[in-house]
Amino acid sequence: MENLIALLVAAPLLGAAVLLCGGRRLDKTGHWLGTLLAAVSFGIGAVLFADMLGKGAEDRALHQKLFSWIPVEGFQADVAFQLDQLSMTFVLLISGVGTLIHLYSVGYMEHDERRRRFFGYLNLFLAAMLLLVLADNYLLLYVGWEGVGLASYLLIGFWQHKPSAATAAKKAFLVNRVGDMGLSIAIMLMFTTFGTFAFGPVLSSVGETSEGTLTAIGLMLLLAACGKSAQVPLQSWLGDAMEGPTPVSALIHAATMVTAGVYLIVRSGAIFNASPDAQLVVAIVGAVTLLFGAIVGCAKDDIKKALAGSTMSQIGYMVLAAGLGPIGYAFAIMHLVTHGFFKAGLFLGAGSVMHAMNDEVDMRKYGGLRRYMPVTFATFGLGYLAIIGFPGLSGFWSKDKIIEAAFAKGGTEGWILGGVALLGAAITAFYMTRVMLMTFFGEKRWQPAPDADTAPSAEPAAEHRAGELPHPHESPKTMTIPMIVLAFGSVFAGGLFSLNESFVKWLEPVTSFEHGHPPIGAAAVTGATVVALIAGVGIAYAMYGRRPVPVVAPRGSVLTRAARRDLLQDDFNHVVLVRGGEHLTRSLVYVDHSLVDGVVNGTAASVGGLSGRLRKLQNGYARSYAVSMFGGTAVLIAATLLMRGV
Amino acid sequence: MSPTAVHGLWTTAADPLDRIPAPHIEYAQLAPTLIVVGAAVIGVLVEAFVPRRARYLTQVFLAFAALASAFAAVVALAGAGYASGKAQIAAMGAIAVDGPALFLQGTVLLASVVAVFTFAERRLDPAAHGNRVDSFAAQAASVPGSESEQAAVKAGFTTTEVFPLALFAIGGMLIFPAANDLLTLFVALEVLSLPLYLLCALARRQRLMSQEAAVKYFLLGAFSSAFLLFGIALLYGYAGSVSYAAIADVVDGTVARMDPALAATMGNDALLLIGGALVLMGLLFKVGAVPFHMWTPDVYQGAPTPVTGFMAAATKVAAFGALLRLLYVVLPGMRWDWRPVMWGVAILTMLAGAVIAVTQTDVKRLLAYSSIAHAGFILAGVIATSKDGVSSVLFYLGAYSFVTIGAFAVVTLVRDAGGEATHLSKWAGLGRRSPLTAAVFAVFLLAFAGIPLTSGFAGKFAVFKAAAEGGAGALVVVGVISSAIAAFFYIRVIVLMFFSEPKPDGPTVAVPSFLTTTTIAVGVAVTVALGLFPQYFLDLAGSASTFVR
Amino acid sequence: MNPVNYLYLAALLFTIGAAGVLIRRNAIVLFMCVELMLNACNLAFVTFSRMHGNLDGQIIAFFTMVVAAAEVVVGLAIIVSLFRTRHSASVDDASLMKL
Amino acid sequence: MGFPLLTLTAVVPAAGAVLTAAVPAARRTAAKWLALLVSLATLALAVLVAVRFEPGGARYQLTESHWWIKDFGVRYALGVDGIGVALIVLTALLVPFVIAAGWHDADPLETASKRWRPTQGFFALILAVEAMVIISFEATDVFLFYIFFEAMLIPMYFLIGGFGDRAHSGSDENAAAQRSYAAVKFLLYNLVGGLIMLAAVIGLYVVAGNFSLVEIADARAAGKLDMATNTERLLFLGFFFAFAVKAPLWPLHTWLPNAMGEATAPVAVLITAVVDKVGTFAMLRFCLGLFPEASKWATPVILVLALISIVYGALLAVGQRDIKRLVAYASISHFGFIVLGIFAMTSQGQSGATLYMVNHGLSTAALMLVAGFLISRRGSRLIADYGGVQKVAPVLAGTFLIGGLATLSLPGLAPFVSEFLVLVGTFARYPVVGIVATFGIVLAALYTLVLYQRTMTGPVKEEVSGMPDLRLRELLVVAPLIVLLIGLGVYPKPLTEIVNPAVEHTLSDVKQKDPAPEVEAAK
Repeated sequence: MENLIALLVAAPLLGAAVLLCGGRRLDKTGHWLGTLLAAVSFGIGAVLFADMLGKGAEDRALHQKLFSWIPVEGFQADVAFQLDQLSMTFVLLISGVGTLIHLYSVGYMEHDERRRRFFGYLNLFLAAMLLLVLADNYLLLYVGWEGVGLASYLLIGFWQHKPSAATAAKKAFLVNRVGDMGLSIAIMLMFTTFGTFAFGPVLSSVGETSEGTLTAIGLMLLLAACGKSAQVPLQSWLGDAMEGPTPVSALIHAATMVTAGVYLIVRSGAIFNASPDAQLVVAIVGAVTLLFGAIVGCAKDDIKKALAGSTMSQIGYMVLAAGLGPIGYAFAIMHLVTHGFFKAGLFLGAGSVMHAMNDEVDMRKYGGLRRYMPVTFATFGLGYLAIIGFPGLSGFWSKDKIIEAAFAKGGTEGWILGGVALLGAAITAFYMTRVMLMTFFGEKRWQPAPDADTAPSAEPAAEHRAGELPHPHESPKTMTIPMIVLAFGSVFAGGLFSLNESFVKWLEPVTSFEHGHPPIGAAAVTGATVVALIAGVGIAYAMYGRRPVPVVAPRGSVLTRAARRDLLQDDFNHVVLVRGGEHLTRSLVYVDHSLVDGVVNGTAASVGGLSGRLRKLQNGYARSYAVSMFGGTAVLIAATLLMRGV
Repeated sequence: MSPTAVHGLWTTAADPLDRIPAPHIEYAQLAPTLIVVGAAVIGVLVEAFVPRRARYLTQVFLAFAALASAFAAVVALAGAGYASGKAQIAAMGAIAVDGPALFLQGTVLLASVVAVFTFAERRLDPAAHGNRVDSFAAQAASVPGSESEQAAVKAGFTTTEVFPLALFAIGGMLIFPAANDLLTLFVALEVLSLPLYLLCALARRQRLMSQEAAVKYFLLGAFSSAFLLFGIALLYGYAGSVSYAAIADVVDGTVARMDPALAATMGNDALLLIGGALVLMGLLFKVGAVPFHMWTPDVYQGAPTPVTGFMAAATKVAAFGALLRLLYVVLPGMRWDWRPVMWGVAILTMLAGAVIAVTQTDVKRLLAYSSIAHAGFILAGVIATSKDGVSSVLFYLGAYSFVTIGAFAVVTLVRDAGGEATHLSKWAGLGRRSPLTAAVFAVFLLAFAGIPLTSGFAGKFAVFKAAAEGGAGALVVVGVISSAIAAFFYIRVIVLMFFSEPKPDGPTVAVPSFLTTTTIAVGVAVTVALGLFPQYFLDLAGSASTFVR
Repeated sequence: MNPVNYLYLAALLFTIGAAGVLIRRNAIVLFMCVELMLNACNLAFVTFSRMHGNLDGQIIAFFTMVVAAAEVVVGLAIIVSLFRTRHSASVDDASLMKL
Repeated sequence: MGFPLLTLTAVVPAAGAVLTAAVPAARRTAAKWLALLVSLATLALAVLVAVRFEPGGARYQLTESHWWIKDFGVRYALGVDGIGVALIVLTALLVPFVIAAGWHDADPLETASKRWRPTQGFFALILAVEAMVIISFEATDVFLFYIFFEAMLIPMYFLIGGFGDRAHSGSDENAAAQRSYAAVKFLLYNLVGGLIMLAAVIGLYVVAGNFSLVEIADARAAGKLDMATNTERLLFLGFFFAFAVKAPLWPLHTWLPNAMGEATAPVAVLITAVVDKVGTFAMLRFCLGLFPEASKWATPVILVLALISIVYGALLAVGQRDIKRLVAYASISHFGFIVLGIFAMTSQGQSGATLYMVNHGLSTAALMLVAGFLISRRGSRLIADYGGVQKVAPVLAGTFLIGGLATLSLPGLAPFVSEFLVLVGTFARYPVVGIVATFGIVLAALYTLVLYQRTMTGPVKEEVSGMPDLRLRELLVVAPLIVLLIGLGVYPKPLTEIVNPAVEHTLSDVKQKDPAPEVEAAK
């Protein structure tokens, strides 16, 4: 059985290789090949899952060692996989959602002449992501970690001819690199502390080292997680990442890659459990991001950016949960999965809308679309209900548990975290309702299509002539089917997982679990959540449902304006990092040229000058030569005599 | 033998005639010198009696034959063991026949052979009025630009006297390093200098500069030899003899028989020190050490290039030989007096030579300064005052002389309307025009620069190693620094030849006869051979590095 | 009379000669100064020879004269040819080559 | 003694150089093919060396030893350890690519005279460099090493100064001037370094009495040879200076950007991927091998210099406007990593450093050669003159990107392995240094991606609009390199197996043990 694990990664990897090296002859069939291999990966995953269910809870973990990777004295890095319940969950999510989005892209990218390459990149991403969750040691995980970074770089910048896309891609990679720094330092610390960085040995021998070391490792891991999962302070890249094609946003920047940070933290749970400080920091980062993302989400008029903000905020929930320790890990993963469903669904819906609206992304130019694209409306609506946590739908189950756990943390921090989570729920309800209303309700605010080049983020995938009003239509089957499937997931997954805590029990062997007891009782928390939900929806309806939405955004309050600019984080980066960096490099270039090099050239020049002066002595007059000889002799004699004298 | 007996020959002249003991001269051991000088005399006779047409060939053949047989004699002597075991002092103590002497004589002779080839080269200058000419004045006596000169040129005169003159000079050079008493030293010095003065004046082109060079060389040379002579006088006064051995004894204080008459002067070290310094100065002038070097650039530039090559190589060899013998045989007892002084001279020479050369614009002057820098390097070996020091210097001289002659031979090839185009700007892009010539010159330059796999490196390494072992580490460091500076201007020339675009009115490279070709070929061959496989020659130098006294 | 005085005289003459070389312009005069130096050396040789009571010095003096004569031959030849070309015997005029 | 395989490995290219140079002017193509074949033959021999080499065996294998210059105590002594083998193979491997990539770089202009044979010269010089580099990797005699360490400057100098980019922006005189400036700078820098080393070599002889690496090391180990502390330090500095110039290490690096900028891309690869490796290799073998104590004494300073090189090089790379100069500064940063790994004196660090030498060779070759192809198309080295290339030449862009990703040592590609080993090895003994060095990976990403973005992405510039994609010859040059980069990234084991024993020997020379982990984890 365990020999199948490698195939999970191999299948999409093969696809990537074939599609990228295959050349034009694959243009016709390439996308189907890619989709097929993704499906194969999912199939294998399903088989392994079935097999796993057949075993006892404790001996479900599978292990496969391929070969010894970097054998150096005292340093063993193997290419080896570990498939336990946690990895399994991810495998199914990644390959499942992945397959659906491949399918969706077949239709979505139909008109792009580089579709083959797009699918190659998607497969590459799947392979890297699966490697990430299947690795049995941190170094191999690091490989997958950077692999998904590469894939996301390639896909964000897929429309490279757009400077904005290229810049966004570069930004994403760089910010992630900062996170990767954290990961590599963490690995080095593990190596010097434990002499290895394989999950088993490291996590089992946590007890034998000082808490300080563990805190350091934990914080470095957190840094990595922040980079990958767009948590404050490394969140700035996610918004720009929406430059990529919408399926990419759905798969990578909503469902899977951005959740890798959560995986890392949960996977390293033992380390965090042993270091409360690090754990608290994790929770705080989660809480902060949760609000940050939500606020940003409220202000964006670009539908994808709004969803990106919400993604940020939802991952905030997961990180918060992961920061709560054993009482939260399971729920973090559970929310991760449900979020995978409904957020992917929402993004696909958004893509479908843009597809219909000449790639318009500004929600202020939508409106009243529910009649024109019923399927999209239905699936999007279900996703919406799920994310705001409408009782009974997936989001409700997972989010509510997280809020409970937050309160259950106990003490003032428990109250604060819980309160924040609750507030977040309200804001979520608000901005998602806003999106919903602006897109599907109200009157039409459609605008004639701009021509592809001038539009800031026009996706030239779809063909449309400039200057004409959009004529919305339902998307083709290849696009709607995945949306429907995901919609099912976003409706039922949560409930299914929560049936007598099946999901928690499933994960328990890996993450360990203990029941949290909120000071005010679970029922009260749930009630509070529902109230917050209703409040959020109500305010949104009052603002966008009752009165018409202006086509041009009003100036808005200071907070709004700041939120539109991602709360000024980019401006800060620009001033401090970019400008500062430019100045630094420019001055260094100067130093190198005039100082370091100047010394060298200066020496040469001075020798030349000395030479020029000395050569004047050679003035061509025989008698002056005689003088020098005479003087020389005198000195010679004097010196000799002196020597004897001394 | 005892100091006074050396010149017993003359002191007993007062006795009745029938009892004059004939001086005992070992003709066999002096054969090399005798052959060359004899050939020189014959050469003069040739000038007198052989018709003008036949002179050139006769002279060339004579010179070549003489040098070749002289070299053969040297080899024979060395083979007979005079270089090592049977080393002795010949000609009533006047001349030493030992390793260094024979090695240097051999080097001088070989260098002279190839140098004489360049003397005899007749294909470089365009044939004037149908008769080929060499690089020497048609008629030295005629005023430049005068009718008489034109007439001489028209008549196709050539100064074949250069060959006997060269032979005389070579004779002097053979004696110079072998001289075992100060008088012989002085005479040898003059014998080698006077012909050179004349040779300098005999350039066919740019005769003004040639004559100027001769005048400068002559006046300064005479000036220095006067100092040398005075030094000899003082040493004689100090020791009561001019024989090296005798002086050495007195210096060491191991004098065989204390002559009451000498007691007064022998105590007087001032005589010794001043005299020593003066003699030293005379020799340093010949090797072109700072601050006695200033004649070098001008003379090298003005003299006919073949002569320059000859001087730069052979004279240096001979002079350093004499210097070595003086320092190792006569003055070892006062090492602690002269070593510091020589340190200063060596450092000055290395640095000044390298630094001043950096801004030179004339190839011949450039090479002149580089020869000064090299004199400095050799001095570093001289200072080592060890067997290794001697052998390293011998090796260096051997290697250096061939590189030099080769380099100057290449200079004779690069010509334009005004004769040799010695200004560096004219060498621009030579590598594009005639890659072979440029490549050969580059090899010589790299050897000068001491790049590994050339003889220059082996020599430099030997010398520095000896110096370092002799406790002169500082000298090595200075030497290394100045080699770095020196490298700069050698590289400059290479850049000029290969990396800069050729000028439209650039010089042409004359196609030489086999003579110059041979010279250059030998130069390259020796340079590479000594660079790759120096072992044999190092052994040779090593086995020849003990002085007899 | 103490022979050492002759040495002082010799040294004096030598210095005069050297000084002459350094300060005079005319090549011939320069040359004569050199000869003066040589002869100063001769005087020194002879004196020392007298002091030491061996004849070497005196014989060396003869050698020196011969050498000096040879020098004259060569030197005059060169100087004359220079004079004929430049119509001046000033060594300072002969300074084409410098630097 | 046996069959002189090592000698042959060096003699073949040397002979090839002579033959190539002898090819008559008209038969230019023949010369090219001859050179290529010779380089391939050399590669075969190098592989044979690698095969015959037994990782478990003696420290130096396939040894040869004959007296060369007895008076100087100099032997013609050859022998390879794992590090040598790795680098010899790298050299022999890269040269064919260099030759193939430079196929047309030295075709003479119409204006040139008939006797001027640049093509023959170009390829002959490349082979000469190869021969000398290989010898210096094989030499176990300090003097022998020094000879070729110095001598290789000359052909290198002619390669830099004699052959520049055909279509260089700016006038020809200007280009020629800059080129010869770069060449002279290269030569003088290295010559000064070499001469200072010469002084040290002589000093070593005075102290040790011979030049045999093995004998000296044994004598030291047996305590027969004790250098005064100061002597050892002075000698060490003399050696290290030369190697630091060659490597190059900050602040002795300024010759590299000029040289790499002015030389043609293949020659630039030859400089940074092959010749410079001799410097780092020599640090490992001679500095540590001959002067262990002094090495340890100097370590703090050297580590700081290495750190400066890493950060400084990367920052300057970000600031460059010229593609080749950018790669040059990137290399300076990478050499910082190599030196760091060497002087961290842990087995991970030194194995990493050795791997780094190989991988950096491959990655720089890939990046620089593709850059060269790009430049040869547009005729400009300025980044600003490009844009949107990926649209018109996707394969070129793709290979360029892979080269770039290798340069920023993306996991899965070979450089990652070495870089991570160096970092871990450094961190194990000097945590702070390790952490600072880690910033290098962010900066690397910065300059690589900025370069890629500015040249390859964005709207297509009209100058590049007609640009042809990679030709077959060019693809054949790049593809194997990429395959190697991926292969060694996924499966570096063969390399590490050869290298590890050698590293252990070196560490035992300096008597250093790896710091043990804090807790012995339950395996």
